[in-house]
Amino acid sequence: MSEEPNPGVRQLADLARLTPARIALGRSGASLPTREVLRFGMAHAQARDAVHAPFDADDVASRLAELRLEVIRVESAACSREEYLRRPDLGRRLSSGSREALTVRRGDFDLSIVVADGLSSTAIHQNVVPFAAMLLPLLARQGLRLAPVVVGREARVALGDEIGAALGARAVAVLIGERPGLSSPDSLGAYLTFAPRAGLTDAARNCISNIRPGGLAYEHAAFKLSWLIAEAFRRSLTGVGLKDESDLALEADAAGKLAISR
Amino acid sequence: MSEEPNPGVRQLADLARLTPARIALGRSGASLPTREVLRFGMAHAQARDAVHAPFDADDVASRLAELRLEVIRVESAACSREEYLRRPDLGRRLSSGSREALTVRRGDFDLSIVVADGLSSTAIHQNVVPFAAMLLPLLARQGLRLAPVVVGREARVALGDEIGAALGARAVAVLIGERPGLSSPDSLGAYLTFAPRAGLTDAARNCISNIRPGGLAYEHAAFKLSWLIAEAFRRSLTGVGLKDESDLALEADAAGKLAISR
Amino acid sequence: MAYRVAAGGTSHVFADLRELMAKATPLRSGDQLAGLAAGSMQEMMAARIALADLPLRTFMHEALVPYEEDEVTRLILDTHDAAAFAPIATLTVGEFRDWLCSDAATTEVLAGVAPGITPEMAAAVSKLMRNQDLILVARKCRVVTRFRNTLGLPGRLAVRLQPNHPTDDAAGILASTIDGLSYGCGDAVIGINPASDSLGRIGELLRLLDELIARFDMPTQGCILTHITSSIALIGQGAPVDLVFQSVAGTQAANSSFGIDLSILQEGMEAGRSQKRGTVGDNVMYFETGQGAALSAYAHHGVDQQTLEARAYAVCRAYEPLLVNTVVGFIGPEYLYDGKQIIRAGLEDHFCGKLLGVPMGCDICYTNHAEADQDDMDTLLTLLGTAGVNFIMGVPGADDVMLNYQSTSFHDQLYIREVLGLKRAPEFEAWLQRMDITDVSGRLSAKQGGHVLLAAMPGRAA
Amino acid sequence: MAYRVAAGGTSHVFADLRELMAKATPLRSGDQLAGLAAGSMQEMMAARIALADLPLRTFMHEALVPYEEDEVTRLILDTHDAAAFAPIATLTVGEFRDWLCSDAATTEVLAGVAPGITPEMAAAVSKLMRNQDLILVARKCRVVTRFRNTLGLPGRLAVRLQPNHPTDDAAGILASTIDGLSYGCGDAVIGINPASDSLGRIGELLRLLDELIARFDMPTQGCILTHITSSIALIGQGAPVDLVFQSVAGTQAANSSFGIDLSILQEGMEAGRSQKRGTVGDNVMYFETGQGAALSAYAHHGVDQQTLEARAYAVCRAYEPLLVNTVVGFIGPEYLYDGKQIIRAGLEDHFCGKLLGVPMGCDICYTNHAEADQDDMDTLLTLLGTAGVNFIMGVPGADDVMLNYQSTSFHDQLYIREVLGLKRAPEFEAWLQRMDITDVSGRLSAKQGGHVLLAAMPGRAA
Ligand code: B12
Ligand code: B12
Repeated sequence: MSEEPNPGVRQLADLARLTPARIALGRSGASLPTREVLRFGMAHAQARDAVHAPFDADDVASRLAELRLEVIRVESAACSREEYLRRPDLGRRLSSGSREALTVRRGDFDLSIVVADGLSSTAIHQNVVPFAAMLLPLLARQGLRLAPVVVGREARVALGDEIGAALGARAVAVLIGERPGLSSPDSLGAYLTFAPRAGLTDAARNCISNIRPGGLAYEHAAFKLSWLIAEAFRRSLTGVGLKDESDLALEADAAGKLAISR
Repeated sequence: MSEEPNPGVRQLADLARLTPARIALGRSGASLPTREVLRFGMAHAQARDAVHAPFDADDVASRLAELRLEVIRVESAACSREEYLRRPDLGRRLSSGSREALTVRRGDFDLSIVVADGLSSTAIHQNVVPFAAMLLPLLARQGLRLAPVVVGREARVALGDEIGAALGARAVAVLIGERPGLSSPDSLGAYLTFAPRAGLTDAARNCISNIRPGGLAYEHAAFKLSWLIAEAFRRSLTGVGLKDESDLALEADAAGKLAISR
Repeated sequence: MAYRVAAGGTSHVFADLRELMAKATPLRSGDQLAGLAAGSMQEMMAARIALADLPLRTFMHEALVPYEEDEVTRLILDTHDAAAFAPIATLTVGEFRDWLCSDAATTEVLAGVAPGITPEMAAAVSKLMRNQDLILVARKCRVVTRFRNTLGLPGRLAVRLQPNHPTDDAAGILASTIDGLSYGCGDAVIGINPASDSLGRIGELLRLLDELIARFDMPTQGCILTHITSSIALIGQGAPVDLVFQSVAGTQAANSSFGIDLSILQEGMEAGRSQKRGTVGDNVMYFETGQGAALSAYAHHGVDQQTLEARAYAVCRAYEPLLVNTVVGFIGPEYLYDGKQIIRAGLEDHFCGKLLGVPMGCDICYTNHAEADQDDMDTLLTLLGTAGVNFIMGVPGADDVMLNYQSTSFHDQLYIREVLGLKRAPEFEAWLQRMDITDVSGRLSAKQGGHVLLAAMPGRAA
Repeated sequence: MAYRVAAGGTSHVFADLRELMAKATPLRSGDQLAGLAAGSMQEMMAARIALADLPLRTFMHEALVPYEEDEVTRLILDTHDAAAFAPIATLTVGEFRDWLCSDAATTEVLAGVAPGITPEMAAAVSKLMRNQDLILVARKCRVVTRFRNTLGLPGRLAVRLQPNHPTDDAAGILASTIDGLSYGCGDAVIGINPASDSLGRIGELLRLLDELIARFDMPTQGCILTHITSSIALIGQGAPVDLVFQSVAGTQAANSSFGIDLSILQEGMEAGRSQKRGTVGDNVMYFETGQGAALSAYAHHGVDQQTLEARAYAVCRAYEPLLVNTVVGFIGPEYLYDGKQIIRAGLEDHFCGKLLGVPMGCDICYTNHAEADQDDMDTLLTLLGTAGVNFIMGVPGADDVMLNYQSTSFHDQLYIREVLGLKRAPEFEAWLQRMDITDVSGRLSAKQGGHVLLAAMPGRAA
């Protein structure tokens, strides 16, 4: 019984194919049609569950190991999901056990990669391994010495600062589950910080967001991150002072036929 | 800075002495003056605490014992205040231990008096002993056989039905803490039920409410209750079929110079 | 019949219509207490998805509370107006929501279908509606009633003046009443909850209100909210009863726990009308309801509390009431846990009542054992004002010193008039101006009618 | 200085003004996280009672965040307008509330005192106010700003069209934009949050909006919500920047965690104005804020999050913004736990901003890790509409597919216009009629401008 779409409105509906956004929904008077109210409600119920979906760190660790990466497992100071949600400060600190485990692995590393559940373990389950598979060759090409990959539970972005410092890495890249959205419960974020140490603010990092099949493709994201890493080492900084100009490099790359790995 | 009261408004303020209600508060534009917003807020904070004020059943029992009453202590099936608030059904049932304790005291009683914390233990702490002191002589005058007084914790009105039945009493009078109000955290209610048994509804009871120094005086309340008890036995019923016409009796009483005990 | 739905990657089964309705309801403590609530948000959404596909007609042949056992069900089905139902007869519950929101459902059209809507249909569709839908649609529904003034007109909001006193003291009640009148309250009714159940005392209160109303020639009505059987008895004794009050619920068993049945309500209405005290109309009944009353009396038949509440409105509807008041947060947290649940229930109640053609008001309120505060009340007041509620309460300082709960105050109604431009009942509005309580714009005059009203106090002259 | 108060039978001590302010705040998770919240309702009320007696002047000589350490404090105190402050200089915080509610505080008077009000004064008085007070007073405050249209006029509500896309895809963004325009959204700004931080990509998006606005001669402005340093760089490169965006917070340290300071904001404003792209005014800044940002960066100095939020508005005020948007439930439950806290914070933010003379809008929103839902958003939307909020968001279906949170939708703005009769910015309103998107009454026309707008899609003609 929602009003019949007229031709103009029907053409608008064609636009819906161009974006995952909820457009061309139609209307009942001023209101959403019932169909959309229900679709939205179910998506919300599922996204709420996604926040609480348990993190399968074992599986992630073993799949990363298949990429021939050494893996260390850590936990933040937050003891449960409930505590994690209410106490972001704890999610930014290592549990004391984990801190010790890392300190003994201190070395002369260029880059520490941290895989963190963040607010969406689904994002990690689905995206981190294929993304890493794209990223590792690019890092290898830069000849970087990688610290063991750290898989962290109940972790916030800033947990990488303490991890990077403990391992003695020159930079840390945190791959973290972004908060789940209604239409994208699986979005991965990558945060790069040069000279990591506890107490840094977000002004000192760079961010690549929305990494997932429906968002930024692994390949492009990997290229961006490796470009940012190279620039970070070249200019000895990350953060607001470093702007993402990887597009230019990509064009140059393409022009020079240095096709990025597929 | 609230607007200056004009003569009419000032005269209204005199009315405030006639009632505990919050009248003649003045206004700032359409709004309550700040003074009153704060007074209200503090009263609310206190009333919330009153709901959770612990019930000192020991003290109540020992003060009732001083009136030469035998006292039995019982508990409802609700284990905590939180459970009591969320599960009124449990507050209407005896814990199994308490049920047994009563059954062994079964006898041939006219009236069982139940003292129940309800939603305000303060009401019981403050009012039940002086009220009982007024009531007992009137009951004695009727020559009623009283069951031991039952002091119940986490109790609802209907708990009296099970208690009365277990003790074998012909009627039960529940003296219970009414929910605390902002201005009256200590209001006592009395509910009378003829032929009590589990499963009765409120249609089968009579109620006397607002018993406290700022409300219905103990003396009047006691007179009303004893009148209702007498009528209940005379007509073998309580509830909607029994209307409170104690006023007529009181006038008759007064006319006949049968002054109620002071 | 069982309802199955595959949604969100899982398949859900609901044993019958009662379960489907209950699980589709927004979470509230009363349904949890009854063991009827959905176990997860996904289950709740699955129930709504299934409910959306249910033809409205289903409710005509599948009674949630058995026809044989319950006179409320019989009332609903036996008085159903098939002609009024016709325009929506082919719709599913989901399509009904779309239609209600659409421009096709105008005020006039909605008034026309109201007698064809059963409370179960209203409850069902409300479960699919967001807060904004409940407001938007209720706003289009208008129910106008009359006794000594006209209530429910668009752009207007009336107030019940509630001058309760813990000992029913006449001077105390008068003091609160005069204060309330000086704020322009009282057009819905001046209604006292008596602390006492004594017929003699209630008769005195009736005369008090009657004299006050007569003295100032006030275009409004009085009411003592005692048990209906007491009102009937008092009418028999010649006491001046304007409105006949009763609390009602949505099942026969719950009503019986209140000591009433439909024939008593009928008797009450007839007794009220026999007096012919109304001047502009003969809507003589005042009903109060509230989610949770049926469950509290173990009289809920496994039906969710909001559906039962809507059934209470069908009870009210049969007696052409002047006022129906959902006392939404009155009982306590076991039925509506916190501000959020109270707000949602208030909007649902108002919507369902209006849809059924009932003159809904709301006692926007909470108790001290609930997780709620004045901010929640301000919120619900603003929402219901926007939704076009017929009337709210005016309790001195929002604190009822006898019933022990917090409601809306004389000031609160000034607030909502100020921000939404709502006027009083027209006859009362004119009277307030004559009394110099308000100016022509409806704002309080500087004097607030102080002198004149004070004359009503014993021992004082104007 | 310590504050002592005997209230409710107990005596309470608050070590200093910071503690007094924090404990007087309605309960919220962020203050609990910071260890600043009151331990009980009685303690909270005691703090409010003490705060009510505090002279407003105190805030002029007792800085909550030290003057020496913090340029925001210096901005607030150094630019304080003593003449504007004069009419309220002798009031206590409690008297200030009374005055604000009174009829003396008219729209004109409030606009006059705004430059004399510090954010700490606004925050302090808001802590004494109920939701209804926050609505009533904010409604009297009017802040009108202009770039290519006029925003903030009484009876009007604007909408930011927010057509985000997870890969910044031009066609996807255009599709959402056209859909939004067809619902009459976009008068506040068409504002894209870019997923990418790449200057090249952001330049492309700027040109996309510029061409769209030019093609249809739309009386509105575009914005890419990238870091201000990127906008400055892009202006340098000749990219068409209408509005310069930046997230801001209430302390120097928090701003520095965002990679900004006041001089960068100044530079951004000057860069924006240098382009002279506004047609009816030169309010070129668009700021976003939200409770919790300072604590999240450990930059809160022991001050409660709402006071810090009000300080962010003082930062905004200095740069004559077109739009200031509190993105109220955006960060998550660690700062605002549930719908109730989000609703309260939204009302406080809007009130404080308006009182300070800032053109406040609100992103009425929540995340999936918070205890909130669409019903809470409907509620806050209705309250803020009543309070006269300058603008809200228009996100397709309320679901931001890039930022991962839920806001208000194209439909939501239709709802609030319908129930409160709110119109769009006048220039935009006229344009919508010319485009046959709306009729003269402002309601959507049957066509919703479908044909004409579609012409903007590459490969399509009108
Ligand atoms: C809450 C309440 C209700 C609720 C009860 C539902 C519930 N689950 O709690 C509702 C809204 C349904 C209600 C209905 C009525 N109530 Co009532 N109610 C109260 C109130 C505000 C608080 C009671 C309380 O704190 N009880 C103590 C708690 C700890 O125990 P409880 O077991 O949870 O409470 C039970 C009793 O209170 C009982 N109950 C409630 N009202 C009444 C009324 C009577 C006459 C009886 C016998 C029992 C009864 O219901 C509760 C659940 O079983 C009192 C006012 C007060 N200050 O006490 C008025 C009050 C008791 N009610 C009153 C009246 C008149 C009624 C009605 C008869 C009104 C009407 N005309 O229909 C109806 C019907 C009552 C019935 N027979 O079932 C009067 C009684 C006057 C008198 N002296 O007889 C009071 C004093 C208020 C008033 N002055 O109007 N009520
Ligand atoms: C929440 C959020 C914020 C919050 C962060 C506060 C908080 N306590 O959470 C607030 C509102 C303050 C914010 C501010 C900004 N944000 Co932001 N934010 C997000 C969001 C929606 C979710 C992040 C998330 O889920 N993180 C994962 C959780 C598990 O970890 P966390 O430790 O709790 O999160 C930390 C980081 O997310 C960090 N953070 C947030 N935003 C940004 C931006 C940058 C550039 C960096 C380095 C870090 C950072 O803050 C959090 C607390 O430390 C993302 C969008 C997305 N889909 O991810 C955008 C996003 C990351 N933010 C973005 C931007 C541009 C900004 C701003 C620079 C905007 C501006 N012009 O000022 C500012 C300043 C950021 C800074 N330097 O501090 C962009 C980044 C684009 C890019 N590729 O660089 C994103 C992708 C959104 C967008 N497209 O606009 N943001």
